Amino acid sequence: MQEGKPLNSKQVNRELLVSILNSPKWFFGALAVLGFIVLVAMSAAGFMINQGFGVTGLNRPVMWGFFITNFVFWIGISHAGVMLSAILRLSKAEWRRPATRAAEILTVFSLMTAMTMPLIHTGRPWRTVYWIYTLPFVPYDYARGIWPNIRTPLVWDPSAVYTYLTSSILFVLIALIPDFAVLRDRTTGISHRIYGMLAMGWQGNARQWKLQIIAGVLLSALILPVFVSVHSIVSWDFGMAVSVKSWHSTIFAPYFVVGAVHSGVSAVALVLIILRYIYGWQNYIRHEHIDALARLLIVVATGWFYFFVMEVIFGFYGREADEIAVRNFQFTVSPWNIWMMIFVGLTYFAPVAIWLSKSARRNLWIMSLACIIVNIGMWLERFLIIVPGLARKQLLTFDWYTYQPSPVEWIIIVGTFALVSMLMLTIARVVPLIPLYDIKEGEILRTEIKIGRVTVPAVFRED
Amino acid sequence: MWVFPDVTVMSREVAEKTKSSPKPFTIALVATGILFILGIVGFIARAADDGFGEIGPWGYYMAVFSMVFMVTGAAPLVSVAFRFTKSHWRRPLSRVSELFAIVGILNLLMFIPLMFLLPSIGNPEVAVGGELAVRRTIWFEGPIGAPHSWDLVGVIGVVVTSMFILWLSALPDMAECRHTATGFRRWLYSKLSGNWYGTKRQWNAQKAGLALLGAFYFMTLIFVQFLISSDYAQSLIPGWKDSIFPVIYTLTSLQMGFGAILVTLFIIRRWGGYEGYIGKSTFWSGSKVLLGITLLWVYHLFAFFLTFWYGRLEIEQNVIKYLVTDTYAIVFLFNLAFSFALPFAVLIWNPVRRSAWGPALAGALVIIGGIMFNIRIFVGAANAAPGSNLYQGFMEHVPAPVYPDIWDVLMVIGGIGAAVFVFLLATRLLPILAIWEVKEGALYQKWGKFLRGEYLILGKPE
Amino acid sequence: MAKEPILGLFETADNAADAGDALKAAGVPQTDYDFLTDTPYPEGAFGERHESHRLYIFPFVGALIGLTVGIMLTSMTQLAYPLAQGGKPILSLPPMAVVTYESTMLTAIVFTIIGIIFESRLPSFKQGLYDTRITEGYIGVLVNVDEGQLTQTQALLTQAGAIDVVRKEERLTA
Amino acid sequence: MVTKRADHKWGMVVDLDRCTGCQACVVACQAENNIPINVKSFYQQRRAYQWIRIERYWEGEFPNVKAKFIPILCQHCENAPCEPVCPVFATYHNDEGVNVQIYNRCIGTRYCSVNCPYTVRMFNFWEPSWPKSLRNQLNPDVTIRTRGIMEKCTFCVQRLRRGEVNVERRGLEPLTGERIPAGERTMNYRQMKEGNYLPACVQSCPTNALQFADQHDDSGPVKEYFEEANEQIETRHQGGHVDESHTRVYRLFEEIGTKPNVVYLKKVEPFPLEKA
Repeated sequence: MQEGKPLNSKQVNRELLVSILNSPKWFFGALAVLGFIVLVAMSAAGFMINQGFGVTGLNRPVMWGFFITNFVFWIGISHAGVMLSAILRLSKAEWRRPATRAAEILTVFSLMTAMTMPLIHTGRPWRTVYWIYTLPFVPYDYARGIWPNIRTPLVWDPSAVYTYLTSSILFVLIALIPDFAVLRDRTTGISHRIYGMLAMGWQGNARQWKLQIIAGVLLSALILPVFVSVHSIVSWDFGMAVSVKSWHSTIFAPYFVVGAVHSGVSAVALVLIILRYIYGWQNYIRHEHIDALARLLIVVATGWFYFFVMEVIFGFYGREADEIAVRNFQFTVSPWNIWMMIFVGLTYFAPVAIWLSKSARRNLWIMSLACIIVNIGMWLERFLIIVPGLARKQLLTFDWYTYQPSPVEWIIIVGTFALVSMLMLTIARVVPLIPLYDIKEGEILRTEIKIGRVTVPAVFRED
Repeated sequence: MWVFPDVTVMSREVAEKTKSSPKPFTIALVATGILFILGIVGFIARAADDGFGEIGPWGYYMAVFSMVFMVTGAAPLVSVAFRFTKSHWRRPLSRVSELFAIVGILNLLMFIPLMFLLPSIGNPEVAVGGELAVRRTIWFEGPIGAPHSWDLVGVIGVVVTSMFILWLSALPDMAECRHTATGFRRWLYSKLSGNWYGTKRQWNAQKAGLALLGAFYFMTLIFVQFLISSDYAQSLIPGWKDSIFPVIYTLTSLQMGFGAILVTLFIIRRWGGYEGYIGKSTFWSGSKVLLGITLLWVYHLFAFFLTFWYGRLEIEQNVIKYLVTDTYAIVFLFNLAFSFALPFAVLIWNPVRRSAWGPALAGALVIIGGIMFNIRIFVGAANAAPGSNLYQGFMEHVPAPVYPDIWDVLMVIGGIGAAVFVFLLATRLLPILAIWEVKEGALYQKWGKFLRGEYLILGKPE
Repeated sequence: MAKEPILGLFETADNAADAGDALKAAGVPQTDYDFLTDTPYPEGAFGERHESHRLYIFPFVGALIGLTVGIMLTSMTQLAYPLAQGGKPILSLPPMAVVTYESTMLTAIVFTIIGIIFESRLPSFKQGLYDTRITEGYIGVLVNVDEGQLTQTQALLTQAGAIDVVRKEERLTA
Repeated sequence: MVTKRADHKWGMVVDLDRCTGCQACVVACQAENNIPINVKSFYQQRRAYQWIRIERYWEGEFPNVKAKFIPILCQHCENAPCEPVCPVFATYHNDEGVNVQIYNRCIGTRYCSVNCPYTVRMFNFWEPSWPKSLRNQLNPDVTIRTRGIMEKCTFCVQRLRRGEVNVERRGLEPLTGERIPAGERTMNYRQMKEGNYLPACVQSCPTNALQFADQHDDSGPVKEYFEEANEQIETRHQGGHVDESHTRVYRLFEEIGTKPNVVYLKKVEPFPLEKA
């Protein structure tokens, strides 16, 4: 299972802290470009809020468009983190080691980005304070006794997203303490102080390590249910809408969760490949890791496909005219039918065909291509669920219409992608995206078993 | 600290145990045999009372068929799945799980009457507005012979595939035992194990075959469970459109299969004298999986309930009233308690999970819960819309519950007894421990010193 | 008399483990020496003392608190604001279940984090002896001994293979 | 908190047999409720504000083709899908059977509109504006909505309140303006009989295709229609069968179970199209 030559701590520190201790030349240039895109997107959003929603492509039947699609997409990406770090931690998979932290941090940032979407998509964002303060603990406005309406999925959403965001941030910080200690010992001046603060005087004695390890497992077990609930609740935004026939389907919760894992894990694989490329971490993010991710993705994708087929079959099963109308719109009306074909091809058939061949799994270029098309496909999936359902709501054919996104919406969507990349790049400058101690642990635990003439790679396990 | 068995002793012992039939075993065999006969009696009586015209009276029979189908279908999947992930802890349980495939034959026999019971898609008698009344099925207008014959084909496919998996994985063991065995077993083993000499080539072929068959079996099973759950449950309640139901059905089936395996493991470990060969780690990891499935089960159930509760459509209200809150409320409560609440309360504790009895107890609970699930769904489905009501748009009013009469009781206990009976016979037929897999495991696991502590060394072949 | 910390730095884990044995042989109680590493070695790798903790209580307490708070919040806000909506009951249970679940998990996780920090005795900024080489892969053996025994402890560590032994006053001067 | 009012349950009856699709109701609604002028681009973008709209459907093939009109307004459902999905309680069901919208609270998530099967909820995509000449036309009783919030038919609640005030305080018939005898000037709004309070659309309908009253008010035909509609639901619940050919009364999208407070009367076909 394990490949690559053994490494000692000095080397691990030197090579993995390269992203922090000395930043490459292109760094600030890339940051500036991304920042500019984000600025443009922000000004576009400001323009939209100032002018009103007329500047978007939304209209009366189709009241939700690109923004909600993007919201669901980024929430989906955010499911990679816990999926990988938690499930792989619990199943003690050796190849998780380099992947966990990048995944968790991607979770945090994509969640933050996702949360901006519903806010700017409201008609009066300056009033959303009345809505987004619906944390489990902070219902707004005790004084006037005006409470949030907990009957709506739009209140379940913030509570779930906040829970997920809070717990993943804390999870990341706890797992970072030992690496902060490493940085504390490597830096000087103000950054030394800050890292010292964050490391909280970590010494690395037996007790601290023991609890660190337990924390990893325990927190994973606790966050997993949250991670499932978050995307289920996002899906219930649609599932609860009884008037939109194609949304009101019981399978939506697991269907969305599996789809989220599908897109999220591919996104993590992509991030890992990019990190390996820009920081030269060939010794840490090895082909075997990407390979394992791809094999995991085959299973996830097939599960997703099962749910997709269920959803479509039972869409037709009802034989209700309004639902058939939506399905017709999706599958026969151009250009939607073309988008539909592209989406199914990109999300399932093309990538799985790629992942089935070992040589392709081991080729980073093909892998990154596969991961990108999966995410394009998943973005389309959300779009093709949301818009046709609204465009063919109910049977008052007089009101049927379609949806044409406006430039403003396009700019903002692009901006979110730039924002996430910018945040990832920035954080790579501040914390190590590959957990140092996890790698070192893997190094000391690796051993091998001799069976006859062959030596099989093996690991020490505490139980 | 669990020591790995001495392989030579193991193969001899296991062969011995397979031949011998101790007293408690014989008693169990006789008891379940009597239950089997009772079940047949109940079946005949039911047929004499109501014939095969209406599906209504056969609700409990559908339920018991589905129970057996769930267990026998899902159990082999366990060994298949964890052979894919190369987990060492599955080695002791793989043969137990595959032996359930033999019970599948009984399952097939039980399905044949059901095939005739299922109402046809279109009904010429009840014509609404001059045109043929058609009920909702996943077959729509349906290919020739749908749904009956296609369901039968599916069930046959599942049983046959699982039998092949069993044969392929038992091949080396039969080859090993064919010399020591005597009489019928000797004949059987030498016939089945053919020319297996354990050459490298044969081993590779066997491994590849198991992998391929496993993947195929996985898809077949999921698909057939989708067919059964929609044809025999969902489409019998007019207007019940619930896309998550096949998933819930599959999860319940996985739960039951896993539970049955854990219970069997516990029994053979405790009283069958296999203690030396079945480590605690099997139970520990198995319990984690069971806990995961249990949580998934309740999650899917809640997704179904919440969507219908929020939807407020009339049919949705009726379905909830019928299956959850009013008509079969008691059965539903038992189902929830035994499929989720109690096993969860048992499995959440780490020491319990590390024990052998904890997972087994949870497994038993889960099986009871699954029985409740089947009664709730299938008895409900069979009696939801009698006669021509089946071809209405949707179930417009909530029917009353149907309580079992004596024949139903006989059929239920008889069906379960029969399954156990067949399984007991199967254990005499083949070694219940996968000798070659445990041997292989002993190659890749050993205890080793690291500095001052001693730890388990796990090797992953690749 | 007061205990003095002394820190021996070892290049290999074996030497550190030897030092541990030597200390045990010299009769130093196990509570008085500890192994500082940059890597989570498996428990008992150095034959060090078994650390007991009560971490598992925290999530349960947190979950209970979150559960009660969630139920109270959701039910009371609904009852305090009895507006009929879409024919739903004023006290709708399924939505309550969702929000309550989230609050339960949130508190459980927050309490777990608190528990981890508390149980691993952090933050401890006034740390004893420490050496930055530990995060370079060296293994530190931190011993608390009476001032009288400092020297022979130092000797013991060095002959166990310590490449360097740090003592407080040196650290102060340095 | 909602103050308990008299147990009114307002309802509207739309007689499709009388509707000529003249759009008078639309214009009246526009004028009464301060709805911005629908310019051409609004229609092209499908963003026209029409609290009540006339939907036109063609029946049959050319040459023998018929235009059918159906006025669609907020159905004020008892089980309104739009209500429970609002995170800020901006819409709820008041105890007079009216589905009310609170402009101040609305933050414009547009979930209610998404979840409305009749697509009668309007979103203010632009800041509303009127030409100078129309400044004095605006109705002082009705709020002018800002951009970014939802709005919809209110059954002209301002007229309802005005009528109540007239009845109980001044003792005047809201429409005719005659005095009500002192004995009947009670504080329980019982004077709000059919006819003495009308929404703008009903008042302006030239063919009386729209009728409006309290559903318990037996002084007019409205009550009977609602009773008939409820009977149908009851018989369905009992598992009985409703003969569609013998009744004209129906509710829009009955099967969604929204229980609208607006019932429609089917069109009677004197000269049905011959099957070509």
